[in-house]
Amino acid sequence: MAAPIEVSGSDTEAQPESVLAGVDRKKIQGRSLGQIAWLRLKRDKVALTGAVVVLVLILIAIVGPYFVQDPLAYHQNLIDPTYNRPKGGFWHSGISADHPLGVEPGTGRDMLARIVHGARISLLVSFLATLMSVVIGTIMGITAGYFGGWVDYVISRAMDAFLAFPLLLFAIALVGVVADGAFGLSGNGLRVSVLVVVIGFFNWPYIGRIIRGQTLSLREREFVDAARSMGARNSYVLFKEILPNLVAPILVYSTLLIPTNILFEAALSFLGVGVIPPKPSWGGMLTLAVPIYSSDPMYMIIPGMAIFITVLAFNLFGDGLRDALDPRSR
Amino acid sequence: MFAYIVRRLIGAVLMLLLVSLVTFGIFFWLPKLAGQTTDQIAAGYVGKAPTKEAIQDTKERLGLDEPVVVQYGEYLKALVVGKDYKAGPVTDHCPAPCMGFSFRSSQPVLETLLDRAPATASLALGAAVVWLAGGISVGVISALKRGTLWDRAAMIIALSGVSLPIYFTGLVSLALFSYSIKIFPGGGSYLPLTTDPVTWFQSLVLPWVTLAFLYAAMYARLTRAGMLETMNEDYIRTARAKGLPEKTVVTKHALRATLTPIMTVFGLDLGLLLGGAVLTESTFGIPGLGRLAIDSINTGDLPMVLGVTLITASSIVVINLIVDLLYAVVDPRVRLG
Amino acid sequence: MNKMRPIAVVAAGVVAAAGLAACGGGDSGSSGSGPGYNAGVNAVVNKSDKKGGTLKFGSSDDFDSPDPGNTYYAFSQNIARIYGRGLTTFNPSAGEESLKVVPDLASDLGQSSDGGKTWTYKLRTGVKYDDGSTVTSKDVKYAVERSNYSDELQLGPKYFKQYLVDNKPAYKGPYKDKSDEGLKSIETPDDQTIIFHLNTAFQEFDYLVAMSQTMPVPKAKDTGLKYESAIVSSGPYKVDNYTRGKSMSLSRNPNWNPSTDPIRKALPDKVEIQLKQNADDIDQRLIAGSLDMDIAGVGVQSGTQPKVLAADQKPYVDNPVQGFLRFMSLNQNVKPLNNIHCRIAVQYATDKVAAQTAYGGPLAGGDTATTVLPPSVAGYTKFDLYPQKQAEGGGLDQATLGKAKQELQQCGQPNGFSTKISARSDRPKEVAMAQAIQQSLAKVNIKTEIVQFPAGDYFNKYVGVPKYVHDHGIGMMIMAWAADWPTGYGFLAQIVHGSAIKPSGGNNLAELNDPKVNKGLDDAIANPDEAARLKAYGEVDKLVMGTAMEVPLVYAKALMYRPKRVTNAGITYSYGGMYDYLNMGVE
Amino acid sequence: MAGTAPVADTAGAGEASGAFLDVRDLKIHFPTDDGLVKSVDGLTFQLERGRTLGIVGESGSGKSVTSLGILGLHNKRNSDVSGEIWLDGKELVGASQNEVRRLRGRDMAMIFQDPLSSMHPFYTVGNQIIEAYRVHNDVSKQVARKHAIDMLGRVGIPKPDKRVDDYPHQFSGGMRQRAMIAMALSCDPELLIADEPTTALDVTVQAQILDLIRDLQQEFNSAVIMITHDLGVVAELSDDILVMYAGRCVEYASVDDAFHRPQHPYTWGLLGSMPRLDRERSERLMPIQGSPPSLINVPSGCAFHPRCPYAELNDGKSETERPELVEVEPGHKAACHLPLEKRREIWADEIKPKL
Repeated sequence: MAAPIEVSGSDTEAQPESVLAGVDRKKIQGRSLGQIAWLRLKRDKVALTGAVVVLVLILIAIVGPYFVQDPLAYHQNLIDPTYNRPKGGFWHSGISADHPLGVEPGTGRDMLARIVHGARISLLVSFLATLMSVVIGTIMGITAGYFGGWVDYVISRAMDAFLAFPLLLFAIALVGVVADGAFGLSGNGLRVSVLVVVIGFFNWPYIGRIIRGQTLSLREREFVDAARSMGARNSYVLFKEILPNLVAPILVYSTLLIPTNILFEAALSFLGVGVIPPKPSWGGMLTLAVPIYSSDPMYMIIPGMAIFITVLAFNLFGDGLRDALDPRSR
Repeated sequence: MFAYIVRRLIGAVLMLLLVSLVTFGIFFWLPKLAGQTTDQIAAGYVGKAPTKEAIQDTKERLGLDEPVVVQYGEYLKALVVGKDYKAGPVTDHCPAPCMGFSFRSSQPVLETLLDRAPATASLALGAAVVWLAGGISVGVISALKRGTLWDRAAMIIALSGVSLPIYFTGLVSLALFSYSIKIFPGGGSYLPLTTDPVTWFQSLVLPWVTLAFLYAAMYARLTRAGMLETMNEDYIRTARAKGLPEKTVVTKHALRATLTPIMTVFGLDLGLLLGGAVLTESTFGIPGLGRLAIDSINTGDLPMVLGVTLITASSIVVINLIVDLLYAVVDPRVRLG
Repeated sequence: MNKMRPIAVVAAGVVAAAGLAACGGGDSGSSGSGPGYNAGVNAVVNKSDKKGGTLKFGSSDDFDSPDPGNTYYAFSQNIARIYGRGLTTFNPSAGEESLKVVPDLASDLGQSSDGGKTWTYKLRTGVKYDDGSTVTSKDVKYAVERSNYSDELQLGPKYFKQYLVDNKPAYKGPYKDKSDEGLKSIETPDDQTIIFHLNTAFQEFDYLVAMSQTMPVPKAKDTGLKYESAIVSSGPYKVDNYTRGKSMSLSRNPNWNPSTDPIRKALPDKVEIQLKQNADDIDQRLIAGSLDMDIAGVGVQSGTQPKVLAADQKPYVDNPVQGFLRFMSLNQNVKPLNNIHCRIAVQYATDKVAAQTAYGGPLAGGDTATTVLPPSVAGYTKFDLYPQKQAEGGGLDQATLGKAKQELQQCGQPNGFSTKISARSDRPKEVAMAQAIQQSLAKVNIKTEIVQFPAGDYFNKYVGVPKYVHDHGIGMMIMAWAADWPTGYGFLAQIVHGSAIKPSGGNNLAELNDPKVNKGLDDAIANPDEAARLKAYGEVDKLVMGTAMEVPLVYAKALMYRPKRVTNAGITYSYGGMYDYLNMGVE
Repeated sequence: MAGTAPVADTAGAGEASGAFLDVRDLKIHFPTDDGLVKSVDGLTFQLERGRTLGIVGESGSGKSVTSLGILGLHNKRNSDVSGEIWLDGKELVGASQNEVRRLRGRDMAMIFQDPLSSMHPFYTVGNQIIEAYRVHNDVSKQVARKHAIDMLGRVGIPKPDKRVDDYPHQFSGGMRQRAMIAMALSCDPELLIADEPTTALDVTVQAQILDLIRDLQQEFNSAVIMITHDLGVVAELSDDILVMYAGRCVEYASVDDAFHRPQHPYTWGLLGSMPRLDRERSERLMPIQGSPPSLINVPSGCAFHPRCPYAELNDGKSETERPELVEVEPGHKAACHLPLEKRREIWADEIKPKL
């Protein structure tokens, strides 16, 4: 139920030739979009920094857990029993050579290990959820945009309806409803699946809308007309003509959806429906930090900054990627 | 115009039906799908002595023994004609539109929602003012000063803004401004505007700013991108070619075209927020719809959850309609129909 | 009652020390002696008769219901006494004295006859509701009927239903059974007399009628589930407004007559309760003096702990035992815990200090426990059947672990075994405790998996359902228990008596059904001699520990803050170690 | 052919010449990530009142950039504009933004290619004309409105008093272009630049618009620059033709000379790729081979040499030396290494017969 006429669909409308457009067209000659994007990206220091951080984070998530301590092991000898917070360290964080990021109040679990393991969960859930959103969104978007008519109407209305749902509430409710063993899964396996499904399923309309718009404009392009006039079947046009042209927007919006999903996962964990403790998660750590942040502020700051840095890195990289692939948006 | 509004309202009702159906399905049907029996579900609501009779009574009282479809039908019926509710010696009538009674407190849902709505509205509308003012002005200046240090700094701050979890920003701001430097009252100090305007304002400053920071960051980016695009439009070139001063070009020609699509986004955002800002309300202890929703989910108070969901969806739908009507006013190309 | 000595001595010692340290602390005029750390544990602090002012209460939670007939929460029972008067109530005082039952609406404690099966109470004359009408014994009867027999009011305890003789056919409650007679086992021969007929001899009936369920409700004003927003007051305050999730405000009941009420001082003019407040903020406001009391009574947040233990705040802090036992039940029907040796192995191998630290340490968590009865319950006897020793640098010492291994050997599980530990998912400290136990048990090769369930459904759907426990092989279940009334029977009956095993919602998680235990409890409650009763509770406790089915972990404690301007602040053990709100006032 | 001359030999640098519009060595460069884009690289021409100059060339040859350069519409932040532009004795390149702005719309106006995208969709046509008028004339809204209706009438819009309140999207394509012209002419500009004014229009409408421009020009006695890639339009309307290639002028001539005695192989190419009705249908068009050059790496020597079929006739000079624009006949200039005789020969023998 958005605007009756999509006057705002800037991505879908052909742009009037700008002063530079003619020049751009010439420059592009002889190089593929990928090459140009790479050239542009290489010059974008900020985006590159983001990319490097993202790579490092992915590396940490994959191999990090093999290099850190057991994130569940208690070190209660490091806890001051009277105040129930770590002994010593900067701001009572318990930071020491053995525990570079300090230890958790009450249990003395190593924070570095928990952050590293938390990264794995965070990235795993957000990547899988993004993948799911992208797959559903692309299929729905292409279908709606390409076939038009009532198919488009139904899918578009479905997307509107999805956008009218209070997602966070639904996610919490869903996770709560299937709390204990269902569909042949249990514990964290179930929880991670539910998180992925919930986050992925509720986010597809964002991608779907973009893909639909792109498909709409591609459908009217000459090369598609050409293919169709030569008798190409729908499937051929969809997979050989349209899909390849959607790779760039899909790539860009996936990259930008990942940080959104990281925040979503963290919010769910914060509200107590993320992965089940003791499995470490960043949002879960922030929940535990709420009652104690005034006496042990580092316990709040560390997971908060972990979320922040990760999301920022993905956003910087995604922004850079978009700028590189879509010169207009600069 | 009138026909359009009627058609949109019918569409809205259908949409709300869909939303209620899905919500109902998730809460009443999914648990059964996941293998819970009606007795097990009812056991969650009987209190401390879950005897057989008590469970049976609970099932009957809450209508859980009916098939889900019948329960949904009852729910819709109550919305249209109201509902009687046995509260013991007295029978409570809940007039249409009746959204049922809480499974936990037996309060009429609508009454509770209306009681909570002002807090959420105070939060959402106040924050909206802050973020629109902040986000749009930063976005416009950034677009006009594209590539300058200001632009880069503003955009990095904006990107940071959207990268920070709001509960984290909220906690940090509470720690800084409420507990360390005691400028603002802490969380949970909210009082209704009608009770105590001063406290109302003071208690909402931090939540407004925190919430607005996130959105302002988003809107600054949106505005900047839109502005850059608009400034490349032919009609901007025409405006310049006419010899209009740059200020007129920006404010009269560019800004209006930039803000029109942002209005749609704003409608969606505000609509969602009016249904409850879950994280902000939780962090700052504001007794709004978002907290009600979380509390209700945690206690399995299904009618209440259903109520909040419908209120949120309604506010999105209604605000969208308003935005679309406004859109037609702002953009003459849009014809309602 | 002399069994209370150990805690009293410790507390007194601390009081003396704190008193010295707190010499410069804020002394308030009326009481004449300055407060100090733990001063409120054994004595009412800041005694005063000064009337006026507004008492500001706050809570991070809400009432389950403020309807006296539909509540189970301790703070709710505690606070209901300012707007309602039950037949008896707990003595508004501190420490040991707070365990006494005193007559309230009744002019004296109950007169028992028929060997403790019939209890008669006489109401005071001239007690009026806030609407000016007179309180009669019929209203008390009606209150008990509605709270225990109706389908609608399900939140409160159902002891009366359990112990009163039922009609034939079974009484359906006043909402369905419209007969004038109602429940036949409660007689009201005149407006001042009420007689209860029990199905068994029950010598602690005075404790039962101290529950808010005997606060009178006039039948004509009862609105069932809606009564919580239209409560008729019989106490010194009337409820002007209660909004669920937000607030409750009370003001003086003009029809309350102090001459009918020897125990209430009714000091403040108004009482305001803000509900569902941010827990952290409550603490900040307590310290700042803008809030007078956190009525949930579970102590300050761990983040506030260092602040309130600082020298300038410590004199305003009490650290009482809360009457809670946190423990782990070992289900005797889950293999291999059906073998007592395996259970004893767990008793030895469970590192209680680790559990204590995980729960918040000795101040906010509690003292390590060796008995089922906590020290604040009448009948507590100190003993330790499975003594543990800590190794230097933490963890159990080799001797203790050796004993555990030995028991495993005898159990036929020399290489340890595997089972599950349950905890409530929305109680992170309980989960942390489960992990601490998991790690300590792992040292003797008892491998455990932690399973978590939401607190709201813990007993009704999961660990309180024996079938579920057996089917899922949950051998160890962490829970906490506090007495519904502060005697050994009130504490033990629901968790160790065989009759407490229920198909759902039971609290006897171990499924302990030992004839000796059952008989010990049954005999004790029928015994009119209080001293003998109390002694028997200690014996039952030893029997229970002998079965090794319950692993006591900590006697819960909390750091309670009593702001400077609050008068008559004393810890009552009868409501779980929180302050008694009955006579609280402000300077 | 007096009145327009391609070379600024009448006045020294920094001095006003007698010409109404005098563009001298105009360079418009855009620094980009990939290098410096030399969109216009040393363009010189003059134009008098009442006359029309047609600028032709392929896309990207610098036509539009030149016109926007004259109007001062290039953003100083992403472009380097150098050289001189004299309009009625005032130099524009070095003038302040504000001065140039004051001239825009009043002394010089522009008609854009796509009238739909060039008009603001949210404001009525009347509003936009009123705005253009009022920014330069201190008059009340009513007066400006009357003027707008008047202008709309003059450009041939029926019922102008009604249509004045219509939005651009309510106009047909031709109407919109008329409205655009009305807007451009609302302040009686002395210089009118029309950037492909008919490209987006139907052929029948095209002719009407061209007629309109010509009529109005006569009425207002304006100088007109007609930018197009359509030689037909130029033939129709212009007095002189300036052929641009890679940001430079390669040939400058009167319409007659340009069509009948062109001197530059590129002009030949353009003529060859123009479809003509008077030609036999069996003959094929003769498009120019290759594609327009990169403006970042402009080919060395003659920028046209990679595409020029006669480049090898110059002993390698084409690749190394840039040919200067030389007056070959009075009022006719060309920049080509080919000897004049050879050019005339090729034109007469090879090109002309095929056209």
